[in-house]
Amino acid sequence: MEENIVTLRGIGKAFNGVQVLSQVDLDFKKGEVHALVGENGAGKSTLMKILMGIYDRTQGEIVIDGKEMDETYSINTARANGINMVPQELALVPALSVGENIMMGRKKGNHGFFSLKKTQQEAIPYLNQLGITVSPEVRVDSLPISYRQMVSIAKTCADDAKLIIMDEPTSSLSKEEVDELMAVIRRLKEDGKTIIYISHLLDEIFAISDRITVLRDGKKIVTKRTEELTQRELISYMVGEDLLHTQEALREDGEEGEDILRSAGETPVLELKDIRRRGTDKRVSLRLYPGEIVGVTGLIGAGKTELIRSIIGLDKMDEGQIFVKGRPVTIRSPRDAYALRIATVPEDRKLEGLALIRSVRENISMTQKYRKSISRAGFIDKKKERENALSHIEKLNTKVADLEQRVLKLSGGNQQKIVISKALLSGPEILIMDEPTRGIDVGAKATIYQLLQELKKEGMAILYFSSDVSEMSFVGDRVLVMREGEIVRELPKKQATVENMLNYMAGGTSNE
Amino acid sequence: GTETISIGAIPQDPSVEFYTRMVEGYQDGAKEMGVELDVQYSNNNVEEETRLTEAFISQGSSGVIVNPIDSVAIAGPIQKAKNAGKHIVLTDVTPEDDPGATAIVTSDNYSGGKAAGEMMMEMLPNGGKIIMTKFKFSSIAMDDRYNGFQDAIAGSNIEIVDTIDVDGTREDTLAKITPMLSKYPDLAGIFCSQGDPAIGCLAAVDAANMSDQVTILSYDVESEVAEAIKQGSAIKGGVTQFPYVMGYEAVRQTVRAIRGEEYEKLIELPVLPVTKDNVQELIDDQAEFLKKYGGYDLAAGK
Amino acid sequence: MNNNKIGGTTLWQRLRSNLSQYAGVLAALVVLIVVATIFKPVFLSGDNIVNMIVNSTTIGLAAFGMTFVILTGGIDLSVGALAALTGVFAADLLGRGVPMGVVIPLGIIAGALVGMGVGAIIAKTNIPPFIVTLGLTNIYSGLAIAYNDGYPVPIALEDPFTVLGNGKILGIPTPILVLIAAFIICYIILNKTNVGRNVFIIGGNKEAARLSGISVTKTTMFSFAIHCALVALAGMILASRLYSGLPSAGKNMEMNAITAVVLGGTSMTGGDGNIIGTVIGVLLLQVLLNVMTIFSFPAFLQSLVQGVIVIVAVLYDYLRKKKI
Amino acid sequence: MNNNKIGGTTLWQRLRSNLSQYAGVLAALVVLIVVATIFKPVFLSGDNIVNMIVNSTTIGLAAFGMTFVILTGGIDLSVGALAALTGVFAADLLGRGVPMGVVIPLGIIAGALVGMGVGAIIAKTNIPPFIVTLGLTNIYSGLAIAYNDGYPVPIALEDPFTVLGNGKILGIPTPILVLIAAFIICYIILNKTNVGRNVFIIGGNKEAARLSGISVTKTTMFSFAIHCALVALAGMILASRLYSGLPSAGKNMEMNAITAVVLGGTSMTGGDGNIIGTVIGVLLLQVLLNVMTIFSFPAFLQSLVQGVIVIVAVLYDYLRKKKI
Ligand SMILES: Nc1ncnc2c1ncn2[C@@H]1O[C@H](COP(=O)(O)OP(=O)(O)OP(=O)(O)O)[C@@H](O)[C@H]1O
Ligand SMILES: Nc1ncnc2c1ncn2[C@@H]1O[C@H](COP(=O)(O)OP(=O)(O)OP(=O)(O)O)[C@@H](O)[C@H]1O
Ligand SMILES: [Mg+2]
Ligand SMILES: [Mg+2]
Repeated sequence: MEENIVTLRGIGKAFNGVQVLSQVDLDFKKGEVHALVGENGAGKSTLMKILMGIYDRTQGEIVIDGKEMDETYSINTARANGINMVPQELALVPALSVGENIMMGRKKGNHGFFSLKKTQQEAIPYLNQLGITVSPEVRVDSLPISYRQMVSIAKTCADDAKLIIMDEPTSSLSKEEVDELMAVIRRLKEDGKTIIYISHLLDEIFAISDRITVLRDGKKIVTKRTEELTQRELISYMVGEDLLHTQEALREDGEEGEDILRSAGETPVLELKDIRRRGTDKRVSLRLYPGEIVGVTGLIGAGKTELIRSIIGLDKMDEGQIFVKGRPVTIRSPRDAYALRIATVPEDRKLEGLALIRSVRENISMTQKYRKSISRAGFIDKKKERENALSHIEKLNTKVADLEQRVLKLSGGNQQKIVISKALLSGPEILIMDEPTRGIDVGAKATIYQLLQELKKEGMAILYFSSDVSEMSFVGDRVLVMREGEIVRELPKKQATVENMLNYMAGGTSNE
Repeated sequence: GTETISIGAIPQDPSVEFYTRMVEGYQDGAKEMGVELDVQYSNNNVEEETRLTEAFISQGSSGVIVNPIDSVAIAGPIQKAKNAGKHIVLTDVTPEDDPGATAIVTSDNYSGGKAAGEMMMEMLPNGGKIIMTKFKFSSIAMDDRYNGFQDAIAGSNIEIVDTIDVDGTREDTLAKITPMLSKYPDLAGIFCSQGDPAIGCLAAVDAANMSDQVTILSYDVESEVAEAIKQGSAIKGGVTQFPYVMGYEAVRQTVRAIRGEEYEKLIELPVLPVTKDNVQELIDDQAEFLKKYGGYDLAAGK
Repeated sequence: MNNNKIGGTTLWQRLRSNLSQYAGVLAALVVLIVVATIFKPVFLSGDNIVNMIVNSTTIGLAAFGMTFVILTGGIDLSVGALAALTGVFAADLLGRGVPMGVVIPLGIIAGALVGMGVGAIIAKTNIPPFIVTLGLTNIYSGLAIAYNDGYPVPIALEDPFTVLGNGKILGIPTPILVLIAAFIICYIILNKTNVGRNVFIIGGNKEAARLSGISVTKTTMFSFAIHCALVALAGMILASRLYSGLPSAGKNMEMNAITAVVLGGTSMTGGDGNIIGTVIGVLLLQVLLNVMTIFSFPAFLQSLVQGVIVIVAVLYDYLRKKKI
Repeated sequence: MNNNKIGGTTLWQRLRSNLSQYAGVLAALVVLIVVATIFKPVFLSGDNIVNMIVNSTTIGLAAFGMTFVILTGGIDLSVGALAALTGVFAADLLGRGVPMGVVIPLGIIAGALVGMGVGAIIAKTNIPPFIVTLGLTNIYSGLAIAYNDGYPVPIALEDPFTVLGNGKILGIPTPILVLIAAFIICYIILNKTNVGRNVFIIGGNKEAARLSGISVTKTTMFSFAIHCALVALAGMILASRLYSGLPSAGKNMEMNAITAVVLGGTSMTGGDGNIIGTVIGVLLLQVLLNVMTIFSFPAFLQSLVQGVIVIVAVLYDYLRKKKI
């Protein structure tokens, strides 16, 4: 009965010469829930896209039901072999009805004709199976995000899949919805289906999975039966010994300084007082002092990025007040933020940080504030521009061929260093970083951690947002935990352990 | 009293003077005949021609005057009018095989071309190389002009070394004549089969400093060409049609036909040579010019 | 129960939401008609109404086709030139004695094949469709002019082909019948067939389409094929109405078709809209042209109004989308 | 040190990389010139060369402006109509006795203001620029026709304004001087100034630009302002060359300008390209037109060749980008 439905052998994948997966061997058994865990950028989604036929593999073999798949393996081959996926990004058609979306991928035995009514009727069982009460007739774009996710899952169920890949399916679901999903997964499992379950929430993983595979930096670290693993072990597999050592070293450094207790008289360089983003009823307050790094963590979708957007004026605030160095300020746009010497390293470097087809030099000097500072009468001082770019490239140990190279060709870590250089050149006193180490390698991470310490010594105040709790445990001088748009807990450095943070992130209230 | 007659007119292009002049003729004609006139441009869009014809008919016009964009495609509007039992009168362009327009007021394009050829021979007594511009869309009317011109110069030592397709605008002509001036440094003349291209040629010739050497003759003498002739530019002369008279006559014949009076089925207005000597008279009054040099008296009411 | 589901709808609710979807255009249409009728009662005469519909045939066909193209997220600026080319082609065949029973299907098939080629280029290369079709405009025009040295190709007045544009069948003008037939076919394809749904799906989310095993290339090719086939048909009707294949025919056709589609509520970004909207858009545009003619708007004003209408229509589309 | 690999590149390296960037177009240009010269030696005569450059002035100015617009990721299909409108406007002012020293700057400023408006609409609403400008074409044309009831507005042959298009200064034709001046200004703006840099960045990634404190709206407005100012200047030169403000002037201008920009290697998706490429593109296009005329290509073939060129240019752009 323990037959392998899918076997992956020696899978490797390179993007533009950067190896993001190498030599991954993995098998999936009929009727199991197989969890895939690993840090951001470990290669989970990439591996699954290869299995799904969305990406071509660079190396390795895919064996399905004992049949080896050839070079022409594609989405359609995968689907024909009963493999299906709930993608991380929502793959629904907004202007069509829920029913149509669910039935979209179905093989159609109706001679090319289509009946809207019938299609919508046919979708009802799949909605019922998930226990969601959505009419199959409504347009998807009239649904809240969480319902769209459920529809996305129902769609896969409708596709007669033998193996369903769920890539972070719970990232936008509420607690009750998660419970419902778990029930659905159990039912699917009883039906003999195989589920590959990707999540950053370890509680979920332990609750639902039969076996767990850990990926780190594109390599498979281990596959074990769930009951053979503890949370602690799992985290160490995920994070790696090397990094754990670095972390311990850094933590010791930090402990020498003790928890810095701010005197009541000192003015924070940045203070948020009860700010409320338009469209929510959640308020956020925080203080940031010069020369400190405040970590902000929370699960995916906890509202970290949204908080940043409200600070730098991308989202409107309905209430509350921001103070910079004690003075009330109004920030309507990132430009205002830069003027107040607040710089941001955005979450998605490709979409929000870089102009990929422009050169390294131009990207480094992208901020308007910096370029104004090296311009005279609107003319850019090219010599200065080049010199400053070079010095920052050296400072962050960025590997580039030359300044005129397009950043498109750089690896993720080097791209991230350019985004950071860009922020630093604007001359900030406050630096906001959103997931700065997501999807970059260990070396680049270490460089960034080191840089943070230097900046801190120079007196810069840093707000460090990350959902990676292992790094949070040593990066922040104190850590704020966010959940559902609110800061639910402030942890001094010593209490900012992985377990503690995970506990508060997931909704726990008590300590230890 | 009698019911007021209303007629519709469909000229081609509001941004070409030939048609705006014709519209003046329509309007004056309508005033004289005491009828209501509605003018709608087809904007060079053949489909519009048909649509507007139908619209006029269904709105109760008793007759429609069209300046056809194309001598073949005009069959559409003519059929529509005939089917509705309305009169349709054409200006300027004669249909390919006449499907039954009430009347046609046009110019004699062949003899116009011929007159231009004769003028070219007069201006270039020693002959020489010339080029001719053609409209990029072909038609019988255009061919008549080219043929008339070519027949006139046949046997002389004037040689057409190139013909250039132009889209009828000054710009396109300017762009296309300019390289020709380099290609034929000894060029003696240009015959432009339309008025706007003549201005384009003038610009090209001026820019190349060849205005003393190249004689431009224009088929059609609109106000700017007339002005250029008057000022002694490289446009030494041309042959002119009489769009104002054409428009006037068209209304007159239409109204007569509607009233059941006698009317002319075909009026072929002469195309007359214009040079520096008489251009001022043309500028002053088209109808007078036509009467004096062409023996055609608009006021007499043919 | 339907009642406690999110967004459960009764027939009445659906009708209302459908009407409200077109509220803006329908209101504009009604106002135009009322004003026109009050000041010029002739507007509402049977003749005028029939004329208006007959006159919307070519724009209508092109707009139906354009609906497919815009739904996939594309655009086609070469409509007029392709219609002219097809007209010349058809007139030429007729002149050579090929019967209309062969010419018409041949023209439609040729259009479909051209469309498949265009669709393939656009889907495979990601070149902006408007620039591909801008280039194609020149190519089609060049070919149409070359066909008969720039001369129009006449069609004999007595050729049965002229019935296509000018005749009546059972008292109803043929173009109206063609228009209705085309509408029904397009409606069925878009709403009742799998491939039609794929058009919405690739326009709405190409990634999702790929994940569901829907070929973006094939669907784009299909949309352009339908579109160009309809444009070819429009070109032939035009030729029939003009008793000739004219290389310069079809002016402004693309502009009018796009305007009608956008007025009809189809989103320029693709994936959202429908053919009923396009019918309303075509009617509105046609009524507008007719009213401007009846009221003797000067040429410049007509051009201006059309330009403003296009911009207002897309602005309206933008604001509507923003609200969603 | 300059030798430092990462630091500045040497002049030679930069030149080489620049040349290789244009390898395709330059090769095409050289082949065209060689072939033309062999068969028609007149092609390489001083006269012909000067004439070619003079003739490329209007397309050249529009193409420079279009480079800004395309770099931001936009497009403008209303170039010809705006040029015509400006020409009519200028001719009218001259006719009223306003001296050219006032008319020319006024025309340019008016163009820039219009451009700011267009840029603002496009940046604020996200309506596809090609459709906004398609609508604007009608509006500009309508206004140009309305201006003088459709009549061209003549400019006296002896008006000093005609020097702008037909005169010479120090033996060099004025349009060439204007073209060179415009090139230098555009080159400096794009490559040396802050705001020019913003043009590239918003074309490369609007979101990143916004997050870096660059105003996408202002930069788009700036680009369209420069563009429309240049188009206005082109319109006045055109009017001066044609001795009149013509409501129907400027035909095909946008098409030619876009072709030149794309031939010059500027990417249709924005963010990548430069004005030197555009100069090469303008030259190539002009040489092509000139060669076709000298070889007496019939009209249809010229139209065909232009269409093919546009498609080849964008395909080439696509393949080049794929390689990157
Ligand atoms: N299309 C792509 N082109 C280039 N690099 C890519 C591409 N997709 C992913 N990568 C890189 O591959 C690596 C693995 O990414 P992947 O998305 O598989 O990670 P993941 O484990 O799913 O992370 P997360 O938990 O954040 O979803 C990352 O470094 C990422 O930057
Ligand atoms: N495109 C979207 N439309 C609507 N809601 C969204 C969208 N993207 C995210 N959300 C919702 O907004 C909330 C907060 O998202 P936000 O991006 O701020 O989270 P985050 O803590 O930064 O998480 P992440 O780790 O994914 O960046 C979540 O509930 C999420 O589901
Ligand atoms: Mg992932
Ligand atoms: Mg985030």
